[in-house]
Amino acid sequence: MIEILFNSLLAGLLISPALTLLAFRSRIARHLPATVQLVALIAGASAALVVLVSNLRHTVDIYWLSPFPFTLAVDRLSAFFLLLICAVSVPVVLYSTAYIARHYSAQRQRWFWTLFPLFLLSMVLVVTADTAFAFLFGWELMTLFSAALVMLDGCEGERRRNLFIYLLMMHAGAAAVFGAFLGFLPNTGLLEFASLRASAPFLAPAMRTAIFLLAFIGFGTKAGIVPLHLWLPKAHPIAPSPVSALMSGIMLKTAIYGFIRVTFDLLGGGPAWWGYLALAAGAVSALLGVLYALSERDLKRLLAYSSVENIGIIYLGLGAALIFSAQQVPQWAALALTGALLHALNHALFKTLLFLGAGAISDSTHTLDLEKLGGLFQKMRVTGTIFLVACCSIAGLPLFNGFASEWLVFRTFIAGGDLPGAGASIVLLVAAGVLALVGGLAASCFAQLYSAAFLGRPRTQEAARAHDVPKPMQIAMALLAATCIVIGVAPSLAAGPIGAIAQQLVPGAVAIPASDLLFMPWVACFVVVAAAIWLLIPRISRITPTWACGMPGLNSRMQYTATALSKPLRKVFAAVYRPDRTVRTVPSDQPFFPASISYRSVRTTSFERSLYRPAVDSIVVAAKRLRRMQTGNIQVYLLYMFLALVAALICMRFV
Amino acid sequence: MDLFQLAAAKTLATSAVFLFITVLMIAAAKRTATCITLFAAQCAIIAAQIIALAFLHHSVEAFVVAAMVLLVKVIAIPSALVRITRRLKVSPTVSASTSPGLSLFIVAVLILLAFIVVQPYARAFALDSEMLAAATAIVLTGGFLMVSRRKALMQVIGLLVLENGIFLAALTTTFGMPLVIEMGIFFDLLMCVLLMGVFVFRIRETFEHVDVSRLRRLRG
Amino acid sequence: MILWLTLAFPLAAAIFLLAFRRPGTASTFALTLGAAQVLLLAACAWQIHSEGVLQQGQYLRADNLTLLFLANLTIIFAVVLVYSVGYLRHVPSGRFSSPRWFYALLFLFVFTMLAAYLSANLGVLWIAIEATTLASALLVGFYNTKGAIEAGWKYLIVCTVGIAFALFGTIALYLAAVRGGVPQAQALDWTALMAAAPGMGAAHDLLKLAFVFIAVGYGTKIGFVPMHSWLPDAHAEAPAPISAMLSAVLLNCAMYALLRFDAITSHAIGTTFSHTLLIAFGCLSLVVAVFLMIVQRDLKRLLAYSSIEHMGIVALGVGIGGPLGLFGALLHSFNHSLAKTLLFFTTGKVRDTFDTLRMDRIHGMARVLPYTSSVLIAGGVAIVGLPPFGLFVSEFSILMAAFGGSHYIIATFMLIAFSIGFGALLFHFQRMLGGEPQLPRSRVKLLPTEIVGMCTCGACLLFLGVHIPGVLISVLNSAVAVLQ
Amino acid sequence: MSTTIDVLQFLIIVGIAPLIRGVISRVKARIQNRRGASIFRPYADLWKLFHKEDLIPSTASPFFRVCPMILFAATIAGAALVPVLHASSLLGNRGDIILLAYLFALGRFFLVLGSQDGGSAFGGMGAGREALVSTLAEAPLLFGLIAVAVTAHTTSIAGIVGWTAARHPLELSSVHAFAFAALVLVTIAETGRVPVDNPTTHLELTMIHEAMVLEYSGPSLALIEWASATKLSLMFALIISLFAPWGIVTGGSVLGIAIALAAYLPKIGLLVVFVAALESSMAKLRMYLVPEFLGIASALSVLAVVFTVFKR
Repeated sequence: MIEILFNSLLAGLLISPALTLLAFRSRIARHLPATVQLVALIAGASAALVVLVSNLRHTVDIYWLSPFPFTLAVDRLSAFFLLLICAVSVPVVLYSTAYIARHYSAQRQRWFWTLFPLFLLSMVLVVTADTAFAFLFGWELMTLFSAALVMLDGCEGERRRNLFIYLLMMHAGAAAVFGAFLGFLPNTGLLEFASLRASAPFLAPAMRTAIFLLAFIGFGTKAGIVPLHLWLPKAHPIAPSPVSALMSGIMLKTAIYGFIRVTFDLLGGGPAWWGYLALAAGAVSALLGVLYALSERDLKRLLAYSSVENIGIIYLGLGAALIFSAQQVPQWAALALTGALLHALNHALFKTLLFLGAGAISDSTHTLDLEKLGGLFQKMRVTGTIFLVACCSIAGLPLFNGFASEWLVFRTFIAGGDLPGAGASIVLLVAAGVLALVGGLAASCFAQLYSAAFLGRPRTQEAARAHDVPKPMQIAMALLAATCIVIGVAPSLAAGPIGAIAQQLVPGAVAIPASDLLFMPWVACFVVVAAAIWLLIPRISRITPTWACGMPGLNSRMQYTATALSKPLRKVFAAVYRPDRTVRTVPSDQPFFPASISYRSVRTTSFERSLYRPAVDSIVVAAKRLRRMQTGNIQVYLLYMFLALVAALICMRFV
Repeated sequence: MDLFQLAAAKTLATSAVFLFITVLMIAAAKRTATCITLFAAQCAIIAAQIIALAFLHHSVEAFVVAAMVLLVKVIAIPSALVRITRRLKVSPTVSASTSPGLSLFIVAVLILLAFIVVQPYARAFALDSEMLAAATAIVLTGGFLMVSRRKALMQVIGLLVLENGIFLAALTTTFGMPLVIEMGIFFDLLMCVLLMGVFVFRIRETFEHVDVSRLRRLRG
Repeated sequence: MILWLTLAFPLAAAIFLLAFRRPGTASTFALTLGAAQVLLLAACAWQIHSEGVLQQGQYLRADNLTLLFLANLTIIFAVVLVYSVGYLRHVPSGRFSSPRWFYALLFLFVFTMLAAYLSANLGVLWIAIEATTLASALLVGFYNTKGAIEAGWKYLIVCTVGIAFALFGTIALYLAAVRGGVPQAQALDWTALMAAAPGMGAAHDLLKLAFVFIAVGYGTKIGFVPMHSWLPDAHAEAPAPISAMLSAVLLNCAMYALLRFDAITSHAIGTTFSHTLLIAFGCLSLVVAVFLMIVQRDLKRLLAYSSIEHMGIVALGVGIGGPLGLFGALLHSFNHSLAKTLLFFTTGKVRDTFDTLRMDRIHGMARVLPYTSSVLIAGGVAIVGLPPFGLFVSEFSILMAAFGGSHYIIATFMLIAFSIGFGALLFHFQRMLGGEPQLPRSRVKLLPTEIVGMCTCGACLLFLGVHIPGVLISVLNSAVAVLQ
Repeated sequence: MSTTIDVLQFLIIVGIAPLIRGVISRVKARIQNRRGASIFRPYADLWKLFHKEDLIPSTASPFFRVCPMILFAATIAGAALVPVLHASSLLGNRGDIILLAYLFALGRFFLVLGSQDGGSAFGGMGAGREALVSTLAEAPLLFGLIAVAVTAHTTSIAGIVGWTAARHPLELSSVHAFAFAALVLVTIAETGRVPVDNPTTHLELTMIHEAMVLEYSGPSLALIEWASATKLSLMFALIISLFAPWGIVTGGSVLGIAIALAAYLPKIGLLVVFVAALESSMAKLRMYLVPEFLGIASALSVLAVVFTVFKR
């Protein structure tokens, strides 16, 4: 049963590129690839569900084909992420059927439908890989295919630079991941996860540390933890919306999967400082991510920064889990892990939804600049409502799914107060404060986003002419929104099975007290009933012009913009932003009677300025020096040869 | 026969000195033609050495090798080089980057270095240390010529000198390699010189000079 | 007999081809002869594979290691020959620069490399390798431009000096063998040397000396830093198919020679010394090459430095040693030649269209030359060692060997260098591919011959990335066994 | 019986909310030597507003009218979490201290959205400022609650109340003192009282909450006003039950309930007088001094949390 389902997932994703190339010319068969993908994804999701429920392990071995051991296995952890990938991709594929056809030429559509299933397949490979080779194979392919999909929108100028940064950072990150997996080798020599796991207890402590750090850096780069997040706000916004949705919603989660797989499963946990490191990374990412998001006016870049924030929250949970398991408190470790995994699921749901929503906005208004939107709710009722659900979810409001996972993470932090060590307690409790601040900021950020885009008056002609998107796109988004609400109202539906995974990963963990979440339905009923009562009371209402202090001619330029809305908060956190401001007055010799004043505020993040630039510059400087050695004079070349010979002869004495 | 043997032994004993002299003179030479002559002389000394060895060891192969040295290195290559110099119609000097005095000094130092370097090997393998040093010194001088002489032809000569040194080393240490190999090496050498001649002409045609240090279009 | 035939055939073909002045006829005959040569090589390879070792006379011998490199030579030669037919249409003729000379020299070049592969004698090997320089120097200078002549000259001088060092090393080894009791007639026969090597340990210092000279000498030809200086010049100035031959076959040929010597030295005095030297050269080549790749301006020079990088990787694989390291190194040299050939093939089209290879003057290539660009991208992805191409597998196994042997520092070095090299290639490629094109979309379609050449390489790379056929694995394993 | 008390205490919080407002303004009037309006005036106001028509700005979406309902619902759901008469509550459960803070966030989120829908500058002005205050208040609020929760080893408000009620007043440590101070400051900020906000002002330079609700009228405004009154009442109830719960019933007798109610009202009275006195004696802070005000609250709450670790 699982076998058939899982194999049909693989087969479906493998043949649909071929189908695209073959069948795309015909009008009827054009939808065949998407259909095949949908069927395959549903099959994959069901396979994952079956594994999650039954806890049967399913393996597919294709060593006969590949040069190194290549096994795919679905255990509970893999199944969870497989479910995440398949289930979230279903609406994305559905959405794409309408979206891609509306936006791209036939050739680009073919390109999309060829690469898209391959991208999905690479992610499936990553989460189901059971050998280091298979994992790394999938890992590199994932980067490659995502980059190829990003190029769908063309790659000129700034976009090209962003793509370059993306690929470069991913490659460097992959190098660290390579190191993490191959670091096991001296002890085992085999690549299967089972033997890596078995060899882990015999690793030298230094090696364990090295593996952990490499995994932390490698997966952290993919996940986008600060300061390795540089690529994230650059790469996500330039992709077509369905692709950004997948990249932000799912691809980042594969990094979480990798980190959990290596740290919890293969290494089997470690000293408490691993947890502190993850916790610190999570806290910094969450805080800086949301602060940067708050100051963005480009919708997709804002969402990308918010991904940094949410990844930060997941890392907070993972860090707490590591600390608890190092302190021998397995049940809380399991709860923290449950929180992290649940947040991964939730983030996948609402972030995908938000990016699809952003796609819908750009579809109807052709812009993603928050300063150019406004009043869209009037024109796009369905999308507007769905987008509201997504905003509420990501803001972590009760009754929506974001709350459930943040709530779990909070609970574990508070439980940290009972730990024996004062240090651990304080750190965890402070992390709770950080999470609270982040929650507050995220709520503000998304309230601001939603009101700037959907409420008030349209700020431009484009926004005024907006219209709702086609049905398939609406249905796709509605599916995701419904899932967000279901998990928000009844979190134990998701938290229960996830708890079982966490229990497997943390040795010694007993029953998870996540059943506390059962009271959420009551709260939901209470709130809904309390709000709905007022609908029954008859009211007289009248439409009047907005109050303008008695003056006529209120127009859209008098509204607060997204930038203006966040100004008070940005002023308080000015130290984080440090923008480069330039004010230009024309003509410059008459500062008080200008013809025009232009104001520009560019924000280069301090990481870019003080971490990445110097590193890249020093490499380039070294390269230029080396280049100067290559003088072009053959006599100098001959001299180098003689010197090399002499050096080798001298060294000969010592080796 | 004894007289021959004696002459042979005498040749072997003294040839190293002559080789050092040629080396020093090449370093000091100002004209390309002188260098070619000195190279031929060097090869002739080596040929004499081989003949001497052939007498000592009664080896027919060695006579063949000696004949080839005479044919290829003493006659064919130098005359080809001379012809090339004439046809190139460029200034006859070597255009050295170092003055003759300095060159002489450097080569002297190299000879000293060669003596020091070969001592342990000579002792370990019971070899004629003077000869070995001569070979090494010739190799080093060849290298020095290639690095310090800017004229394309001088690089060819430097290379030939260097190769001579290696050949001499082979001769001293192992009494030569198998004949087939030696013949192959000679053939290669001849071809190499011919090809370099072709290239020297092309450089002359294309750049209108033969100064290799000015060939610096390709760098970085 | 087949070895003699295989070896003699290209020589005869070279001479035969010189008789045809008309380009069309020369091409036709070259293709025909090339096909015959490939068939002959295939037959030869088959026989080697079935018999294990093939010895003919005192000087010719082939075993599984030879087979691997022969296979490499055959594939690359075949695609290069096919590609050349289309490529040579535009070449202005001059002395030595007409199609007949091109083909004749190409066959001669192949002859010399075949001689190197098939020789049983280290002396003959030396002669053959020196001859490769001579045969290819004229090809490097084929265009007769200032750059081509300069490159040809540098190539000739630097490689000849290097090879002279190798001769010195060979002599030293010969001395050690003779002193170690090997009869003079066999003291350069490398099977005899392998057998006698354990007894040569007494001449410890001499063997080390020999290996230093060999490594520097053949290393010059392989392109190890700091003896690499000829390589970018020659690769950049040679015609595209010749660059491919140089990078994909010649470097491997020199590497083959070094492998033979390394095996003997390792047998005699243990692996420590020779492998340390190889690792040192490998690391140096890797690091310097990736750094220099960042600041290149010419596409072919960039590719040439990438060849240096990959030869460094191969050297590291050999230096790390062990079955896995050697396996990876051999596989890597094979894969690298395919990928590099693919990339060099694209440069022909680029130069045709843009009239330059200066990367800062090429913009919008993706729009001007969509198909060539996709080949360039595929080749780029392959050459940086990303799946699903073969280099991923070979780099993976070298890395595995490095980690498995606890060579953490080397492994770290490699990983960092890979990232920098990736960045450098990506940086240049994206600048070339993107941007506003100054030219309209090229109406010139890819020629069938070019398509065949590129597709063969690409398909092989892809295939090797996903699956290594059993035959190849067994050949690789026996090649590794030969060296161990 | 227990559920009845739960419902009763919920109704008390929501029901006396306008009364608390009325009393505060009465006390303030007295302090300022005025007679002041009746303490039941807020009920009359609500009654009046519920019977007026709802004016909807022409730019607003249907969403405009939903927002006050959700704000109100979220706020009273918060009220259902706080014990007044006994150590239990209607919706109480483990972890509800977090739920409480997030329910406030839910209400605020929708209020902010509603305020923007009118398309005037006032809504945005208020929303931006409200975002500043509430975001910075969120951490001290949760920190204060967490400090008490960690001391009591439980994360449910009712549990904390039970734990505290079982202890002698003098047993309470510095943790409670710091947490109390922090929560009072947070209450002032969250409910928009002087010195953070002035509920009676309509000056655009200073107003926060009033700017947000400027477009609302009639029943919608009534809901918003009631919700904000409930929030104040809720916070008072929370402070009382966390730091001075003594007097609550343990059994279920009617007499006990009466006693508990009798104990509750003076405590509320005290807080009311305190707030009134504070509002009369202080001027409103400049907008950018508000973060400093909340900074003090944060510092106090962090101290409270740190002390929980060292006090055990």
